[in-house]
Amino acid sequence: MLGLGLDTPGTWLLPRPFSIGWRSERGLIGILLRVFGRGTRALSALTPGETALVLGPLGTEFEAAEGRTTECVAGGVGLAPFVFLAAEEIAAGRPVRLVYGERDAEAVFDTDLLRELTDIDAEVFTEDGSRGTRGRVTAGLDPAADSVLCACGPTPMLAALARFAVEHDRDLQVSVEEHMGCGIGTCQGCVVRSSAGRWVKACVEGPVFRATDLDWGAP
Amino acid sequence: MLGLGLDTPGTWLLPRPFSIGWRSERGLIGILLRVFGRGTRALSALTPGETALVLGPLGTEFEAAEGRTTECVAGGVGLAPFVFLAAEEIAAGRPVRLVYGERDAEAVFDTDLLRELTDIDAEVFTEDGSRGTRGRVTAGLDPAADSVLCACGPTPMLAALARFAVEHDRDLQVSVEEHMGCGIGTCQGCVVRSSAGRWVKACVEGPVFRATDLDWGAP
Amino acid sequence: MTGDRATSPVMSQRLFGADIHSPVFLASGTCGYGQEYADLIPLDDIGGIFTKAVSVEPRAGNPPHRVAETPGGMINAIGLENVGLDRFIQDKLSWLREHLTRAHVFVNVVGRTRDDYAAVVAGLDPHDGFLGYEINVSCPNVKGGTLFGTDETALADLVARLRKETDRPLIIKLTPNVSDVGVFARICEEEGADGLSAINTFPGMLVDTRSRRPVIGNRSGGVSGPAILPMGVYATWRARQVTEIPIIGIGGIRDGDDAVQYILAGAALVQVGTASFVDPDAAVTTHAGIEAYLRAHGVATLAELVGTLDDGL
Amino acid sequence: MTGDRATSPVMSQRLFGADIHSPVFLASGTCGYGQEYADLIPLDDIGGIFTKAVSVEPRAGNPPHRVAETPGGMINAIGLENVGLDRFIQDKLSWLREHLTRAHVFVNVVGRTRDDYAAVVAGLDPHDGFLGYEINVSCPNVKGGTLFGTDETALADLVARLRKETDRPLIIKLTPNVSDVGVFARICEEEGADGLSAINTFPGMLVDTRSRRPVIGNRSGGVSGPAILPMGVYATWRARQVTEIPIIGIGGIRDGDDAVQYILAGAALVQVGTASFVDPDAAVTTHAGIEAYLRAHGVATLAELVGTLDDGL
Ligand SMILES: Cc1cc2nc3c(=O)[nH]c(=O)nc-3n(C[C@H](O)[C@H](O)[C@H](O)COP(=O)(O)OP(=O)(O)OC[C@H]3O[C@@H](n4cnc5c(N)ncnc54)[C@H](O)[C@@H]3O)c2cc1C
Ligand SMILES: Cc1cc2nc3c(=O)[nH]c(=O)nc-3n(C[C@H](O)[C@H](O)[C@H](O)COP(=O)(O)OP(=O)(O)OC[C@H]3O[C@@H](n4cnc5c(N)ncnc54)[C@H](O)[C@@H]3O)c2cc1C
Ligand SMILES: Cc1cc2nc3c(=O)[nH]c(=O)nc-3n(C[C@H](O)[C@H](O)[C@H](O)COP(=O)(O)O)c2cc1C
Ligand SMILES: Cc1cc2nc3c(=O)[nH]c(=O)nc-3n(C[C@H](O)[C@H](O)[C@H](O)COP(=O)(O)O)c2cc1C
Ligand code: FES
Ligand code: FES
Repeated sequence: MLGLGLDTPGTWLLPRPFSIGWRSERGLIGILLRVFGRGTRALSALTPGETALVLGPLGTEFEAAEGRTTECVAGGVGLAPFVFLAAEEIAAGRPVRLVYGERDAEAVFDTDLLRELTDIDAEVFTEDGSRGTRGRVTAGLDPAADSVLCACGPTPMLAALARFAVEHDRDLQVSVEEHMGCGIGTCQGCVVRSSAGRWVKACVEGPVFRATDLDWGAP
Repeated sequence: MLGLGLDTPGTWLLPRPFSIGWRSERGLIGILLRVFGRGTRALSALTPGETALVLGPLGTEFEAAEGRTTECVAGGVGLAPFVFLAAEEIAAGRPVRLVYGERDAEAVFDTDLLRELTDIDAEVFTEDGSRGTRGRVTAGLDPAADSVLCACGPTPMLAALARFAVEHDRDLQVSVEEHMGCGIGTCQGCVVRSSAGRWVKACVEGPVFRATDLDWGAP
Repeated sequence: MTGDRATSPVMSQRLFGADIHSPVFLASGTCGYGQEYADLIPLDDIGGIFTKAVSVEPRAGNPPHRVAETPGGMINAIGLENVGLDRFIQDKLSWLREHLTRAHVFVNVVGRTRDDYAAVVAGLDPHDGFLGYEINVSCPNVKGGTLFGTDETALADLVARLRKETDRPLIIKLTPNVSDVGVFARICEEEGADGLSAINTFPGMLVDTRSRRPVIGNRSGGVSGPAILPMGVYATWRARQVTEIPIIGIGGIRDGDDAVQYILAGAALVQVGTASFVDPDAAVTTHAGIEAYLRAHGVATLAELVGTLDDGL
Repeated sequence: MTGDRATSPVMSQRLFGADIHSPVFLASGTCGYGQEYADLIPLDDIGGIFTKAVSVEPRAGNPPHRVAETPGGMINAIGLENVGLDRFIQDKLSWLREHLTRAHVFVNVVGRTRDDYAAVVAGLDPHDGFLGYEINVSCPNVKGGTLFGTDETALADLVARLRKETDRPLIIKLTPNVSDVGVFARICEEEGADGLSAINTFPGMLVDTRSRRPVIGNRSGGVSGPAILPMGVYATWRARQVTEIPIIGIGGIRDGDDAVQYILAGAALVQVGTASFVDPDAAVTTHAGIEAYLRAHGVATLAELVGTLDDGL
């Protein structure tokens, strides 16, 4: 969770959830922040030297499997956790694929920087074909591959992937989005529905779940 | 009135009243801002290039009299309007005195800058004597002088001056402080009590009043 | 009102027997009697104004401080200072009549007794220069001690009485200071009100911890501004569920998105209050924002957006 | 609690038959059952916690979104999701008993009927690990449909009934959703309550103008945070005017100055809720801020500051 704290004059902002984008050798962590609404706008207005309040790391993370390729499927700002994951896996000498979709070319994250941070090239898809391959990220996946599938992005994308995974009997981990209050499991604010019909907390039981553990509703 | 407007992400601030501190030849206006509470803190945090919302000029101003010295009596940030007034009067070749009091040396405004802006030297008083003359600004006034007295500062200082003016039959104009809503006379938020027992609006009927037009309460 | 006629959404609505060309009005008490804002914004480009409260007798109002900032809002205790009925008619109404062309005027009315309210309405009714009344029932009732707006019987009697005094649009301004605003909304409709304004302010207090005194001269005051936006949207939605007459949404509106929240929840019109203090253009911006929303979402007329919240009920 | 003994103000108060060493508690529903915050802040350095509501049966709660930001605050509709009485006793109470030394625990209780509330209190009463009850009356009463806290008779009956079930401190948490919180405060005192919590949240709604749906899964929810600070201070002051039992001030408290406003208005203790989401240290900071205030103003004991607002009455 990233916020402005209570001291900043003239501001009121509930912290927002963010993924760790990368970490440097000096022990700094980086955040990939896309301006979406008022919170991300306020956070993006911070200038060097100003302070943000960080609570974390929180919740579950993607799990790679020894000896298998990790296929990261990112939709939009869902790219953020995979920058970290890919960098860690590549550094550990394990194979990673990064399939990354956006609406159009303008939205695509700086791919040079991405390569610098992760050491791999992302396979870019745009809905309008203005950059990379035209179409949805699902088109970039081989149903028969023996990889670990990890996905982060808009819920409709995750739901489509969940159906894909069931159909092709593939392991899929998803990182879900939900509004958060506390970020530490006390407020019950961030629930999503499990396949068992229970509410599970995205902040501590997630954000990464096995896709089969969640209820994806009617298709 | 100076504020942050409605667009700034994460902020809510009613505009605060400020005096015009000075104006440059290029038509810029300057504000002397002392950080007091949350509003002035938020405004002081603006960085070059950011926008503030100005509504003004509003209300009444001090009136000098041809052929007489203007004696400006400033308490604390009450200095602000006199920087402007003194500069204008001096530029017009009219005599001005600037008597300026603060609690202690630390609070005193940069007197070099002050001279640069106004072309006169302020006579500084501090309550603890740590700078200039020890004591209150009233000590700096000659009861018999034939000058126009103009004062701006904390209400107790203004009240003391109002008694001084009555006692010595001196003309006194005071700039008063009151919480403001609209700044333009519609909300009735900023009233002070007139000597006639009416409420008068500090934003449009003031902030500068003849001291005898206001009710200074029991001494 | 500008731009391609073919693609411009229709912002005008036929309401209260009038063509109201913009849904955005200035809120009572935040725009005086219109004069001061007329110098700052083009009043005829918005729907109009709700005047500062008018009472039979002139009122002096409360001691300072009368306003102070609160987190996300402000508190005020002006004390309904106003020039009184006679001078309102002489000075203010005549100005409004002469200076406004398209903008509509609703006169906000207060009183200590039912007769007080009735006297203001009866006194104003023969005059020109305004469209209708907004009855401020967040006033202590001299008889009962409680507010008219929080006492079901007092409210019913008041509305019934005022209905007899006028054929003009009679809008009752609901106070949120009740357990269920729906109950009071229904009473107004049943007794013949033509519209509802939702909402007035919440009672609040600030303490100056240095002096250990209330910041506000009157001790407590009414809280307004963005802080109360969700309460106002809720009250509008609740009133919409149980009544049919037009609702005017009020509380914390700063821009088009805020206003559209009220409109979807059921408001045909909105009022902008406290936000004008922060930016005098707020009402104009709000009008433009609503128009931009209609265009972006391909909605041809504002009227068809009103109350279309998909609330699953 | 640190620093020079001679100059350190006394923050401890004797209240509800206990020594309460800090006036600052975590608010119900914002700190779960204490476990998660125990990892983040030294719970024993503050007064303690008010637990998430406990009902007889486990409750699943509402669909998402359950929380959203509002101007200066937030809205929540968790739906009183909780583990139910039995698991609370087994898992949560035992944890609290074992892990807290000085911090006190009040159990927040909800129900759909008077019997529900009574069953929770009766079920908990023989157990150790908590000091008293906070009764959340902002719940719809299955019988009457209204909230217990907005219906004078229902509230009186409920308090009288619970008073019979326990000798422990019985605190009633007032809802601000009434015309005069004083009336309800008096009822609680008359029926034997030991204390009052003021206030719970305000009903509010947010609309997602893109989807035209309520943002909150439950449509409406409760508004909390700094936005409601002046309303909470007002309610505390109002309750103080008409009752004698200790008041716990709640609503928008972020720091020492906010808390001192409540304390001057009449609160002996305070709760920090939403602010902990923005900064988990908020309660600890608030404690330090109150202590600094006492020191700066030469007040020897917190108790002598309570209710000393110079309101001219
Ligand atoms: C686990 C997780 C990791 C994330 N990682 C990143 C990241 O690394 N980089 C990045 O740019 N963004 C990330 N996001 C999304 C980011 O948190 C949202 O963009 C942000 O919450 C939207 O806030 P806003 O204030 O800009 O939008 P607003 O619309 O102003 O938000 C209003 C309200 O909605 C809530 N809200 C709105 N959208 C979301 C959302 N998508 N998720 C949760 N709450 C929301 C806010 O908390 C707030 O209560 C992540 C989200 C989650 C859940
Ligand atoms: C006519 C006039 C001219 C001024 N000129 C200057 C100037 O040139 N430079 C300068 O630094 N300061 C000036 N001030 C004072 C400045 O407006 C206050 O310092 C400021 O309002 C305090 O705001 P704050 O947010 O820092 O304090 P806060 O304590 O956060 O303010 C809280 C509330 O109190 C009100 N408030 C508090 N103190 C004052 C006050 N003194 N006057 C009015 N409202 C107040 C605010 O509007 C707000 O509602 C002037 C004041 C007035 C009335
Ligand atoms: C300074 C001030 C004065 C007000 N005076 C009145 C009034 O005379 N009559 C009335 O019905 N409402 C009055 N109100 C309430 C507003 O009309 C409006 O209902 C409330 O402020 C909420 O809207 P807002 O959040 O946009 O300000 C006043 C509000 C403010 C801030
Ligand atoms: C997420 C959340 C959950 C809450 N749950 C409860 C609850 O279970 N019982 C209760 O009495 N109050 C509950 N409240 C209300 C708080 O205890 C408190 O009264 C309110 O939030 C105002 O305080 P604040 O502004 O400091 O948050 C809840 C508040 C929030 C924000
Ligand atoms: S955000 Fe509070 S429980 Fe998840
Ligand atoms: S500030 Fe509104 S009338 Fe003066």
